[in-house]
Amino acid sequence: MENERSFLEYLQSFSETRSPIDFILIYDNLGRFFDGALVTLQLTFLALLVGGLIAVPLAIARAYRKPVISPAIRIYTYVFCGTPLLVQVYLFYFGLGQFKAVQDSFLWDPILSSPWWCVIIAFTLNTAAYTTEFLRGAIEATPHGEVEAAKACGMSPFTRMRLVVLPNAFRRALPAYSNEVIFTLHGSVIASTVTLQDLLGVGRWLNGRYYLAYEGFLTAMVFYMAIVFLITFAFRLAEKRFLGHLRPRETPAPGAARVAA
Amino acid sequence: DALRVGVEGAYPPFSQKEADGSLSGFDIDIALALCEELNRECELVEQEWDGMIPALVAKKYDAIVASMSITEDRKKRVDFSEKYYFTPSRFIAKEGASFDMTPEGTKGVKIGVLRGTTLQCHVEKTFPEADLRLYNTQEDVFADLVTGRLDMQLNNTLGALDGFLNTDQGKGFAFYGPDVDDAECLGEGTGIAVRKGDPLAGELTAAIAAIRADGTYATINDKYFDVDIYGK
Amino acid sequence: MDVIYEYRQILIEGTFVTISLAVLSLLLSIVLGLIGAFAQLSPRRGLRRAGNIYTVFVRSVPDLVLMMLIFFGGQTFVTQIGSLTGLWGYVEINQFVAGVLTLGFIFGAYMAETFRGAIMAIPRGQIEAAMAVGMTPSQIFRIVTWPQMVRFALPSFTNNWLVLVKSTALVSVIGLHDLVWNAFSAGRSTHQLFTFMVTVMVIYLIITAISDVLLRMVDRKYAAGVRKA
Amino acid sequence: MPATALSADPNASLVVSDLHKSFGSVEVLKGVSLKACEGDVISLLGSSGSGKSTLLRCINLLETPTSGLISVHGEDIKMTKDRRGVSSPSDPRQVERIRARLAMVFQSFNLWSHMTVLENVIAGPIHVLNQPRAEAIEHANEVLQRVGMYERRDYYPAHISGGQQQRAAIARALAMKPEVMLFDEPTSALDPELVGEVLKVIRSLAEEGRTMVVVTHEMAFARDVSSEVIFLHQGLIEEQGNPAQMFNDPQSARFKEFLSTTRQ
Amino acid sequence: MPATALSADPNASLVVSDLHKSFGSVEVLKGVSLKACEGDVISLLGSSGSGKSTLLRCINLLETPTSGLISVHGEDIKMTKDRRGVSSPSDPRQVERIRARLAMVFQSFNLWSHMTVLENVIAGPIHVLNQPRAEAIEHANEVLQRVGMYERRDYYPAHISGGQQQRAAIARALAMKPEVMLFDEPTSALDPELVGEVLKVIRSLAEEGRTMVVVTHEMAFARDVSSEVIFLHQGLIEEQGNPAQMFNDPQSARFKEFLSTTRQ
Ligand SMILES: Nc1ncnc2c1ncn2[C@@H]1O[C@H](COP(=O)(O)OP(=O)(O)OP(=O)(O)O)[C@@H](O)[C@H]1O
Ligand SMILES: Nc1ncnc2c1ncn2[C@@H]1O[C@H](COP(=O)(O)OP(=O)(O)OP(=O)(O)O)[C@@H](O)[C@H]1O
Ligand SMILES: [Mg+2]
Ligand SMILES: [Mg+2]
Repeated sequence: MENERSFLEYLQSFSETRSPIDFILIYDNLGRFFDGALVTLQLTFLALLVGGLIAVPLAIARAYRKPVISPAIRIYTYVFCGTPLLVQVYLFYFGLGQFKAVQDSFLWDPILSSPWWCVIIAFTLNTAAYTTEFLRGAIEATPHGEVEAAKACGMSPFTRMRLVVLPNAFRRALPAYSNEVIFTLHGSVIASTVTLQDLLGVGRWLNGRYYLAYEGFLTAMVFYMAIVFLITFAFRLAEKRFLGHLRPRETPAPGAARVAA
Repeated sequence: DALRVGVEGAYPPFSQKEADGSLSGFDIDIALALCEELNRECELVEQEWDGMIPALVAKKYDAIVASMSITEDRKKRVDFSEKYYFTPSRFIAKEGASFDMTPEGTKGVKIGVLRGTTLQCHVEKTFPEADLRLYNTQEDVFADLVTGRLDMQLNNTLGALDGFLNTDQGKGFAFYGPDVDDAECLGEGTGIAVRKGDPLAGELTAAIAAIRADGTYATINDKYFDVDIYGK
Repeated sequence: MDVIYEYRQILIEGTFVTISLAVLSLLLSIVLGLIGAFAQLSPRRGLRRAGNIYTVFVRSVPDLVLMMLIFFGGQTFVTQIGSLTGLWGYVEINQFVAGVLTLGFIFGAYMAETFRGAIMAIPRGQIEAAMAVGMTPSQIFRIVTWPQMVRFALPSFTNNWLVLVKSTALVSVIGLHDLVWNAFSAGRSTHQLFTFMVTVMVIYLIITAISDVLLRMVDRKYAAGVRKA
Repeated sequence: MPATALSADPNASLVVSDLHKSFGSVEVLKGVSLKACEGDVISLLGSSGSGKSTLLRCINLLETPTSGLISVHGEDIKMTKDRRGVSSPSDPRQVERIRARLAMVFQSFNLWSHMTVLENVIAGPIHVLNQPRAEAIEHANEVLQRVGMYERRDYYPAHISGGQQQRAAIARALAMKPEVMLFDEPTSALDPELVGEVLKVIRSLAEEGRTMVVVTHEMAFARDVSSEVIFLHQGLIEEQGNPAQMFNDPQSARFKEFLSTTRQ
Repeated sequence: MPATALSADPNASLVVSDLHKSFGSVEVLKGVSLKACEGDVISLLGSSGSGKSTLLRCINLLETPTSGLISVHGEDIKMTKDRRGVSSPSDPRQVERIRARLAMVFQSFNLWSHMTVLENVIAGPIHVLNQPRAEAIEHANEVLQRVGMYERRDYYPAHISGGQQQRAAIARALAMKPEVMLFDEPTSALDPELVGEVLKVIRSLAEEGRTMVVVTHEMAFARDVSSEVIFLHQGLIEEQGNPAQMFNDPQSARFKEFLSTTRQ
């Protein structure tokens, strides 16, 4: 017993003074990192969910070139895709607070006064803009003949959209969407600049609290890597499940494998 | 050779940037006076508060004169000279506001402090249930206090007076509660940090005593404050 | 609007910092991207693995985290190595240089993916034809690989560049005085943050619009020989 | 034979009367009339660009005719003209209903690529005819068996051969229990080997008395299977009649020429 | 005929001796020797997978032979083996020099798609032979005229037909003034009409006494044009000799069989 304790003490002092990384300190604060990861995941996936829902009708309007609406949407996507997310977050968090009218409005108290809501709004609008654009591309790329076949068997426009166009587009957009998910995760770190304790926020907190140079960032980094790994894995499963029809045909005809030029 | 001193530059009136880009403030003047006392040239190095201690450890400079409180946590990373001033810290809130300053009573109360300060330590320890928000600069803390995103903020009384309460922005706000008493977190006053084992700590302690004795300290003090901030 | 005019000097300076940061990082990322792409395509297992680790690593860590790690930790790390080996004492890393290095490092990985895809899109036979007339490897790269690679890489390259330009905003969090930092501090002191943030957005949109036009010109130049659908 | 207006005949499965279609200033169909009664198999011949596909696409309103009347089983498709003289169907619901009764088999199959063969076949019955799923599947299985695609019903279109895709497309059309089937060059995208496969299926459909309009370049098929042959030339019906008679004794110079070029 | 080692003959344009090539554990060439003197036209026949392409690709070192000797105009290509027995050319400069003297015309043309026909033709002379640009263009024009591609010299490969692309590829090879030209099935990617065009060009090259090794499936061409025919089977030379004699009186059973299948 005695021995064990002194070993722990030794470990602690080693971690604090000799080791380049204070791993005991990190271990003690792991709980906070898990809380931070939860905030990060919440922000990322809520933004993706709502942004995705917004993006679908916008993408349809864009793809079918609805007059007035489509150019208006384009302006929206152009602005949000063309400017840094950080500035968008600042605009919502610090910028809107500049106006007395905003502070007095009914939106202020539950929503705009909270960093969480400001960040969610900015993230959602941002990912909705990106998703709109690549979903539009996928919708436009739906083979024309498949749409005609749907018309020919008497499907209504709504059924065509639901049964043929969108499933087709979603599947083709899946690989691009995996990038969007990862980039939204990357973008979520900006939450820490407006006081939210997301993963990076916790990393910065740890460094600030114990006057460290990199322990907090390194730990956050490991968490991010794990999350990205899980996302990539999930998408690989999804592609296997949904993109079966895009896999090349397996016809290993004997002698067909000609390697030479 | 020159003594490289790490300073901050965004903490009026202790250190601030003039319009022409030069640095001024109590900390800056003290640093210059100490260099003179030590007979060494002074080289001021600006650094964001976040990375102050890591940069010292990384030898970006040899000493920190940036209103850094002497605390046990920090002593694990660096050595300190004796204090060169001590001022208490107090909460600020809307005039007339009232809070129950107990761990349970502050549950969910939004308190803002500068990230990586002794104040962060104090709030976390004393009011663990409070909604603590960490900022990169003190100015953002004040700004969010004004918009109502924060219920209260905690910082050094002198800094709060000059940087906020005595300005237009601070109208309608006032100190709340007494001086914060927490030696464990807030420390024994403000010292000069040097790398662990650096004999410079002792030299600086001697130099502080010397400028206190020869009146240089008093001159600088009176330039910025009405009271003697050295404390007891 | 008057405020913007009043503070035009620092906005212009910030824009200059942003643009030079972006352009220098871009150059570095192109170099790293080419090295990364060729490493991944190399017949040597070790090189391939190193190239893979580089791209996978960068892709899985948010840029701001890497930046903070390199900005705050990098200095300490370099110094620790110095004192460990006794080779150097303190080495000052200029903040701007650190910004360029970090952004270049991050986008080098994305460029590597872009270039790798572009190189793989070049029919193998074209390279063999070049070998068959006796071109040296460097000639093959210059005369056959590069011009075609540029064409295949351009769409994805354009995208990387636009993302890179936007990522420069992150250096303001680290305290580099770029457009966002300058505008933010001006906005703070005038209590006109909204106005300044909108201005920043407009400036970024102008930068992206101009690069759009330039890159379209490059595209036209390299599109020679492509059958228009 | 000049285009004559046919009055809507309640016994006819499909009546087209004086159909015109222009693309911009080019008139592609210049007044085409035809009538198919139950069990008729009409072969539509004609050189490339003569308007065969356009006619078929007009019949189920994938193209909007410029003028003329189309009626399916006695129901006229209602059309309106807007101020600029552009006509369009006046009732989208009716169009959808009529399309559900006419099945089209495309030259390039146009199977829905993200659905398996079975899903392709049941989509229409479930979502257009509102059949219960179980019933739709049961019927689909029958139909698939019929075209010899039952074993492949869980494959994606990209994973089966061209002839199999074409047969799946026919199954998809059949599953709608259509009154009239329209085929647009059902074999021209296939290699010779697969052509036989697909023609066999169509032939068996003909034998069981299904009404069909088939655009084809296979003279043997037109001659042996169809009850009537229509030769289209430059947007007009140049010759029309009983296949045996037309092939043995072509009347118009154009059709003679057409036969001579295809009959190498 | 067994593989015999031929000593390097200074008069021979190309000597291959006892060439072996394995991919992994599969030995594709099992000891092939051949010799081409100036003006020889060797036709290389063999069924698919017999190693014809591999032989050609070994000759100009697009594949590295496992063992064996290749020499061009008396110059042996130097090879080394590393510790694991993998051989590789020891002098990259030499390889480049030799390749410049051997021109290869690929089955799939492999024209550089970002260059016009003319640019394709002059790239080698300028960058490898270090000819001045003006001279290279002048010579290129002659060569292009020769293959009937002069009018198309400013077109990009994507904008000309297959036969024209193949002729451009021949022009590109010719412009290098090669001592030996290697053709890998120069006509198999072309439709019958274009085959004639391209064979005409190769025939004219043969008539002017150019040394060539041609992999081909065109028996008529092999018989009429070549001075020697080599029949490759499973990585070995099964039969070899004068074309007239070989076609009229094939010796080996394999070659007889091969002839019977191709001579329908
Ligand atoms: N959407 C369109 N816009 C303009 N012109 C068209 C359009 N569709 C068809 N055409 C023209 O109408 C004419 C008839 O076309 P159609 O496809 O009906 O010919 P077809 O008889 O089916 O020929 P094929 O045997 O080659 O399929 C052609 O000249 C064609 O160019
Ligand atoms: N890079 C390679 N890796 C593995 N095997 C190969 C490679 N290249 C060729 N082969 C094998 O070597 C054998 C000979 O190939 P080669 O291309 O030389 O045949 P060929 O005589 O040119 O046939 P064809 O008339 O079909 O072009 C084949 O079995 C082929 O699969
Ligand atoms: Mg047609
Ligand atoms: Mg071959």
